[in-house]
Amino acid sequence: MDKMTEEQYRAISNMLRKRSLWMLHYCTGCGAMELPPTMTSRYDMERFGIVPYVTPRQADILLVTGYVNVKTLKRIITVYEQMLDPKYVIGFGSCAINGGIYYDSYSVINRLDAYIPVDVYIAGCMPRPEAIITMFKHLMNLIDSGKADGYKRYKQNYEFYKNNQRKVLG
Amino acid sequence: MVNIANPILLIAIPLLFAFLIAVLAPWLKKGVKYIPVIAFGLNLLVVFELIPDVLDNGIVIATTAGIKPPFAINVAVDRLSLFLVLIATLLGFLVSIYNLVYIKEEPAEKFHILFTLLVTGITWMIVTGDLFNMFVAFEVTSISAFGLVGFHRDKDAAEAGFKYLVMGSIGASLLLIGVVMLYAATGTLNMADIAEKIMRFTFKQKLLPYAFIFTGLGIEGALFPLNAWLPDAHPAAPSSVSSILSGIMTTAAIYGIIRVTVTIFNYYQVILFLILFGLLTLMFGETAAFFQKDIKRMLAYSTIGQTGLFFYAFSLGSINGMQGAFLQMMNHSLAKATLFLVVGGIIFSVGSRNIDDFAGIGRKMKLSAFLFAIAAFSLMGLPPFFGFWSKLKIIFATLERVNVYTIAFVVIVLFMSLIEAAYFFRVMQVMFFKEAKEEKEVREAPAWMLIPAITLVVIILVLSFYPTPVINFAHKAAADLVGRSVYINSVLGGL
Amino acid sequence: MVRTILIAIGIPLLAYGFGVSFMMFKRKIAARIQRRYGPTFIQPLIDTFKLLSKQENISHGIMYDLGPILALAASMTVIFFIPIPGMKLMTGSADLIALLYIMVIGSLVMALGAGESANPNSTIGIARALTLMLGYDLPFVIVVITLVMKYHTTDLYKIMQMQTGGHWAMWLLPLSAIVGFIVTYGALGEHPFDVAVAPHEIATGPMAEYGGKHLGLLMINHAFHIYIELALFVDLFMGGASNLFYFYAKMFVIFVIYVFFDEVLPRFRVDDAVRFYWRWPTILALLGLIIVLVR
Amino acid sequence: MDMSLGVLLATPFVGGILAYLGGKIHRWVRYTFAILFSLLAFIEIFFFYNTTVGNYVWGRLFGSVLVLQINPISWIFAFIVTGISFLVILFSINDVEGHKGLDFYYLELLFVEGAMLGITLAGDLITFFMFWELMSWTSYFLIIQGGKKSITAGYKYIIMSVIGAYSMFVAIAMVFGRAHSLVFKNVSMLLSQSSPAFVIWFFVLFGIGLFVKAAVMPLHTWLPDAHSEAPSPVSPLLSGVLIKMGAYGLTVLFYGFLSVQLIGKLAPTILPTPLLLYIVEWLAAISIVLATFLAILQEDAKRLLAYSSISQIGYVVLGIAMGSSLGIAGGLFHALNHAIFKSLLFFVIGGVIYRTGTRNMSELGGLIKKMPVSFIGALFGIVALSGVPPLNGFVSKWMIYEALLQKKEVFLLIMAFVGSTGAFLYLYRFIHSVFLGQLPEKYKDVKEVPFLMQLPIWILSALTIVFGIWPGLAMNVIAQGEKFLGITPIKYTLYGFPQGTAMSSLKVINISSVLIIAFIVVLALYLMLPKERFVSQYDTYAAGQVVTPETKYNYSYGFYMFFGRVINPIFKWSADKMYEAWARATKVFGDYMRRVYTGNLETYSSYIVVLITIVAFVLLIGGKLW
Repeated sequence: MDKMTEEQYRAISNMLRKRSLWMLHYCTGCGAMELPPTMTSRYDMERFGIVPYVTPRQADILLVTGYVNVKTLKRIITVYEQMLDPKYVIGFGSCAINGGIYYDSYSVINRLDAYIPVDVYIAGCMPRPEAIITMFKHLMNLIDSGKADGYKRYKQNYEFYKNNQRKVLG
Repeated sequence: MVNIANPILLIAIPLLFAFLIAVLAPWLKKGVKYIPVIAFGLNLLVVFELIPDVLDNGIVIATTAGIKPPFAINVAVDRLSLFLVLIATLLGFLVSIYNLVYIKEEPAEKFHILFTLLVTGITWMIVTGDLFNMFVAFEVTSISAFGLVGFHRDKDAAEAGFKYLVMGSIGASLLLIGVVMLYAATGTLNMADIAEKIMRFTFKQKLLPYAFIFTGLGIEGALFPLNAWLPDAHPAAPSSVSSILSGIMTTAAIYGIIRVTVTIFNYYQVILFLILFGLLTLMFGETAAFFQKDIKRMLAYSTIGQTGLFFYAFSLGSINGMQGAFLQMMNHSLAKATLFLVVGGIIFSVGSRNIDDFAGIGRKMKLSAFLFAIAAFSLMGLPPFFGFWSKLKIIFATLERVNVYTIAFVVIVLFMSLIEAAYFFRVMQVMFFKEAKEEKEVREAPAWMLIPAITLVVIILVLSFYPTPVINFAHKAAADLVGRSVYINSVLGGL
Repeated sequence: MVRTILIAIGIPLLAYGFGVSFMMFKRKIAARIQRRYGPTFIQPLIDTFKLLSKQENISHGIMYDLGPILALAASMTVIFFIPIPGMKLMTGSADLIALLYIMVIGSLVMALGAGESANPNSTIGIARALTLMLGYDLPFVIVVITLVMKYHTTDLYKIMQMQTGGHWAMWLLPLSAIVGFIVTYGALGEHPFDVAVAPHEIATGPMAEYGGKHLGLLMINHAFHIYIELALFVDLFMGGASNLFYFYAKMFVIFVIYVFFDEVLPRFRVDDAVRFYWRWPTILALLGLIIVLVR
Repeated sequence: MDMSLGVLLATPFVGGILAYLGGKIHRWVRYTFAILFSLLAFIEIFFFYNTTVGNYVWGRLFGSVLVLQINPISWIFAFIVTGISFLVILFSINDVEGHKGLDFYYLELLFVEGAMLGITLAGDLITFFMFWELMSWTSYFLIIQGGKKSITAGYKYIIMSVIGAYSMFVAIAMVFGRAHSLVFKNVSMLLSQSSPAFVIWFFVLFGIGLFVKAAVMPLHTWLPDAHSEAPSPVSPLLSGVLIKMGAYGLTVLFYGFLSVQLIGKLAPTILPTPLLLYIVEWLAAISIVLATFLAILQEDAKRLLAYSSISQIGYVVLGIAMGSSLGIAGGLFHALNHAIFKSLLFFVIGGVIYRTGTRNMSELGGLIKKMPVSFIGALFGIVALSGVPPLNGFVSKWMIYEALLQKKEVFLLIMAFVGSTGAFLYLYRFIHSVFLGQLPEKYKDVKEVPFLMQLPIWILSALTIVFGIWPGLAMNVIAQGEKFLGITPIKYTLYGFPQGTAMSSLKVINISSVLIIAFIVVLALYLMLPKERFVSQYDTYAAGQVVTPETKYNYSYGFYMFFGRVINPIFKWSADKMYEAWARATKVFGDYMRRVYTGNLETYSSYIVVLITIVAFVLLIGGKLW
């Protein structure tokens, strides 16, 4: 009997997490410009319960918008570790996927996934608000089905991530 | 046991011993310093014999050469003069013990002669019943004081001594002119007789002799414009002498003024004018003392201030006022004498008179610092100590009639005692709460120098915690003083 | 006995319901003003429960945990001292003056908790909140005194009784009502006066380090806080209500006006807010007081 | 055994002397004597609970008899004196361990306690004044033991309190001039028959002495220096007890010598309270508001608490000067409460100074982890002082507000309330900069204060709760006191006040019980939710920046700088500058007077001649200058 309530509890909590995603207003690269239109009246992401919050303690989603160089990576890792557990990371644009146009520069990180677990990527050299909205819909489906488990992966192979980070940050 | 309760002995014994010092000096050499101690010891016995007689019948009269008073020179000791004689002989005895150790320089026997003469002069001035005798006693005291002030033979001692000599002699001559005028007018020299005869004169005729006598005695009694010599003389004199000078000599001169104003001239209208003198002396004395860096000059100015205070209390005119004056006299004499003795000891060890060099004395010379503190507290009028009762009495006496003047007087008196507390506190802060700068080896004062100070402090403490007998005694003394007819009849008729 | 238990459970739930509904309306109306749809109707509920069900929580010390707990407890106690239409609750044991002090416990304890979170943003936030409180307390006290002088009692229930049947304090003491409105505005911490929680300047002030279940408790506390401020305003100036519906309607009308101001005005600087409160509202309140005293 | 007042009064003095002598023998002999005798005094007080012992004659002076007495009002203040002094002695055993001159310190501590006990037991004005001056001197000696800066602070303290004492002395002398016996009953009889001008003179002069000691606004400038520079165990004695003597004096002056009707007769009573009392109320209200604003802007913890003492004693004086029975009860109860929580706060900051060595608030921080007991003490202290319900500050402030409302003195209520809201600001500032926030590197290994210093903190915190939840305990003594003073005592219950006394009833127990139940409910909800893990103070939001021990990531200097910009124009004119100007003026005047002694002989002899002419001239016109 308790397994059933266990099941129901997980379903409800996934539904809650899906319907109220709090976005950490933390913008690294050029992608941050895309967020104001999604927030304001034209695309209005608040319909889905997504609200920009300021401190990592309160936020659920970490938006890594744009290129990530070594100095920013140190900040991103600190912020990521300060966020509370069911947390998701979204890589914005091609720079997060493979370094984008700065792939061969000495300071840019090519694969963000090696350092912190990324749940969803959005392709495009700064995706438009429509792409962001569809990404949010996709993320909500992942949460609902329980597959968005980046934070669990970070905890399981913590050593792997730490070695990569140490390799870069020294 | 032969009855030694005769006031004349008070003068005779010390004179005899002073003469003995001069005679025995070649043989006894160092032993000479013990003679004053014996002299004043005997004097003290005589005073103790006198106390019961005076307490019983109010006044003790003794005449020389056995003939009737108007012609013979008589000696009268009533309650007030007993009060002062007791203090004088006590101080004389204790300071002579202090001198055993304190006086090291060469002309020791000259010092001891002058010292004995000084104290005898003071007792004589207090005890005498004859105006001319008062002048002679005044002369003896002044001259011996001039000598003692200049005893140290350095530059400022000589200058202070000379200044004191000039001022003192002017005073003495004024006093002589006054006495002569009175003799010419009344034909007698006996105080009681003059007091009786002077009644017939009008206010104006009594004016000039009083003015001269008042100024003459005022110079010695450190009243406002006349006391310019005191701030130089007292610091220059050796500490033991300055404790006698501050302690009892100025008080004796003020006693002279009191005796003259009240008993002889019965000048009640003038008394209110004297308040002005008292207050001015108080103000100038205390404010000047606040700015002094040298401890002995500060104590000298404080003597001026305190003399001003009890002269003001006397000139209030009421019995309570005079009672407050006598209590303050006693408090000041005892406390100031202790202060000078203790400071003498400190200067003796520290070597400098500047207050800032006294840092850390509280730790090193524990006993003298403690004695200094108790004497200073009593002088300031801290609650449990004797000074508090006398200050209480003076203020209560002032405010018997509440009008604008009396409130102004009280405000001045309290503000001045606040300043006094301030500058005594500054010294104590330096002494107790400042760390000594360099680790100079400072020994405690020698035992013989501390014993007099300790006895005086013990007396102060006894008076602080059980003041009632002294207060009642002062009250009766004030009543006798105001009732001058008692004095006159007993001297003239009583024999 | 059963009735008291019912009340003891019912009143906080009722108050929470009122408070949450106002929070919902606020987000909906604010969105509508900005010409967008705004979140679903029960978004605050979802947010609160999401926070409560966070798997991982952090804490900076015992006082950090006690902060939100005691704040919520204090808000719940205050609710029992504000009369509900039809029920006197416990106003007998604490009158208006005592109520002013009980309302302060919540913010004081919250301040202690936020202080423990070792983050300068929260300290600045609390310093600003307390200064603002000192600012709006002056006119608020004058208004309270005017009411007490008019109705000769400090018992909230009696003040409410005397205003039923149309003659509200709003019409009799218009000046004091205006000042009461402005002060409640500041006490609510709505936008122009949200100097304490300014997200742009000091990262949501005291709540900078609070996350997960602590933030959930604080959201519930915020709902109670809205209910308390509005209920107090309605009781003092609009004479409470005969039944719950009128009570809710009055509170809703007041709250909607706040939301309109909220979206339009820019935020005050802290000392300007204090100067603002000590200038016009205080003068108006003093005028109201003198009128009452003279009459 | 029949305990006479003399024995009670003598205990502290005897204890002081024995402690001094004991100290010569061995450290612990001194401590045992000090603790023993202060505890003995505290126990002896309970022999006189609710009894009124009449005139116990202990001396006779200038025709007036010196008398001791005790009544419920003086019992309250005697209880405060002995209680707090006992705790101070307990606290100072560890705190001043290393200093020099400890025997003298303990002698003075017990002498101050004795002097203050003497004031409360005094039955006539001479004894009152004698112990009053003794208190000033002995507390002066205590203050200047606190290091170099405390000497100037002590100097300023003694000058101002002596000026106050002398103004009181003049008042006493005026009365002595009229009625030769200074026992309190005769004094009140005399004052009731004498002319209004005389009574006003007496009221003002006697009042000035009391206002200096009770630090009412214009005469308060000595308090911040004296309390902050004094050694840490002495500050609680100063601000907890010493300023209450001013309050006791005011109660005796307003209701012992004069009575509300008599003061009313002095001036037209268009106002709710007699004119003289109304002025006193306004002074107290002004000192509440200004002292709170000053406290908000302070950087030094002890100065902050000192200014807060001025504003809290303002409440006490406001309460006492009100004249209505509820107001007086509120004032007296607040005096008791203030003694408790203010000493608690000073003990806490004393412990912090004992451990960290500094009291500058911007250097401290985060001590909650290292000194939990002191934090709890500080928490109880600030909650009580700010008047928040469950603790004792609330009841007395509430009584004062209700009394002000009853008498319709509206503007005073506004100032009192603003003062109490301002209290939240500086109290939060105090506890935040010392206990919360980031723990600086150099205080990493700070330990908790030793047990003997924790004991006073525990006892006083317990007392704040006891008097907070059961105000009735203190009320029955205060009601007895009011009956003694001839004022209709207030009706009270154990938990608060019934309908009649104040504008409406108060039951403190309800507030606290609801609060506790709600706390339990929320705590249960909190514990059900997922566990939380503790995080170090460096793992905090700094926009991604990694916080290390070197970065001073703390907001504590100029805590209310922005509020300062609003209220700084008020403080351009300060009483302190005025007093310094006066001091300079007297020094310059003194300098001129010194010029009289020029030093050369000719001027001196010219003085003599001048004098003779003056004397002669005056005598000519008959000697009657006035």
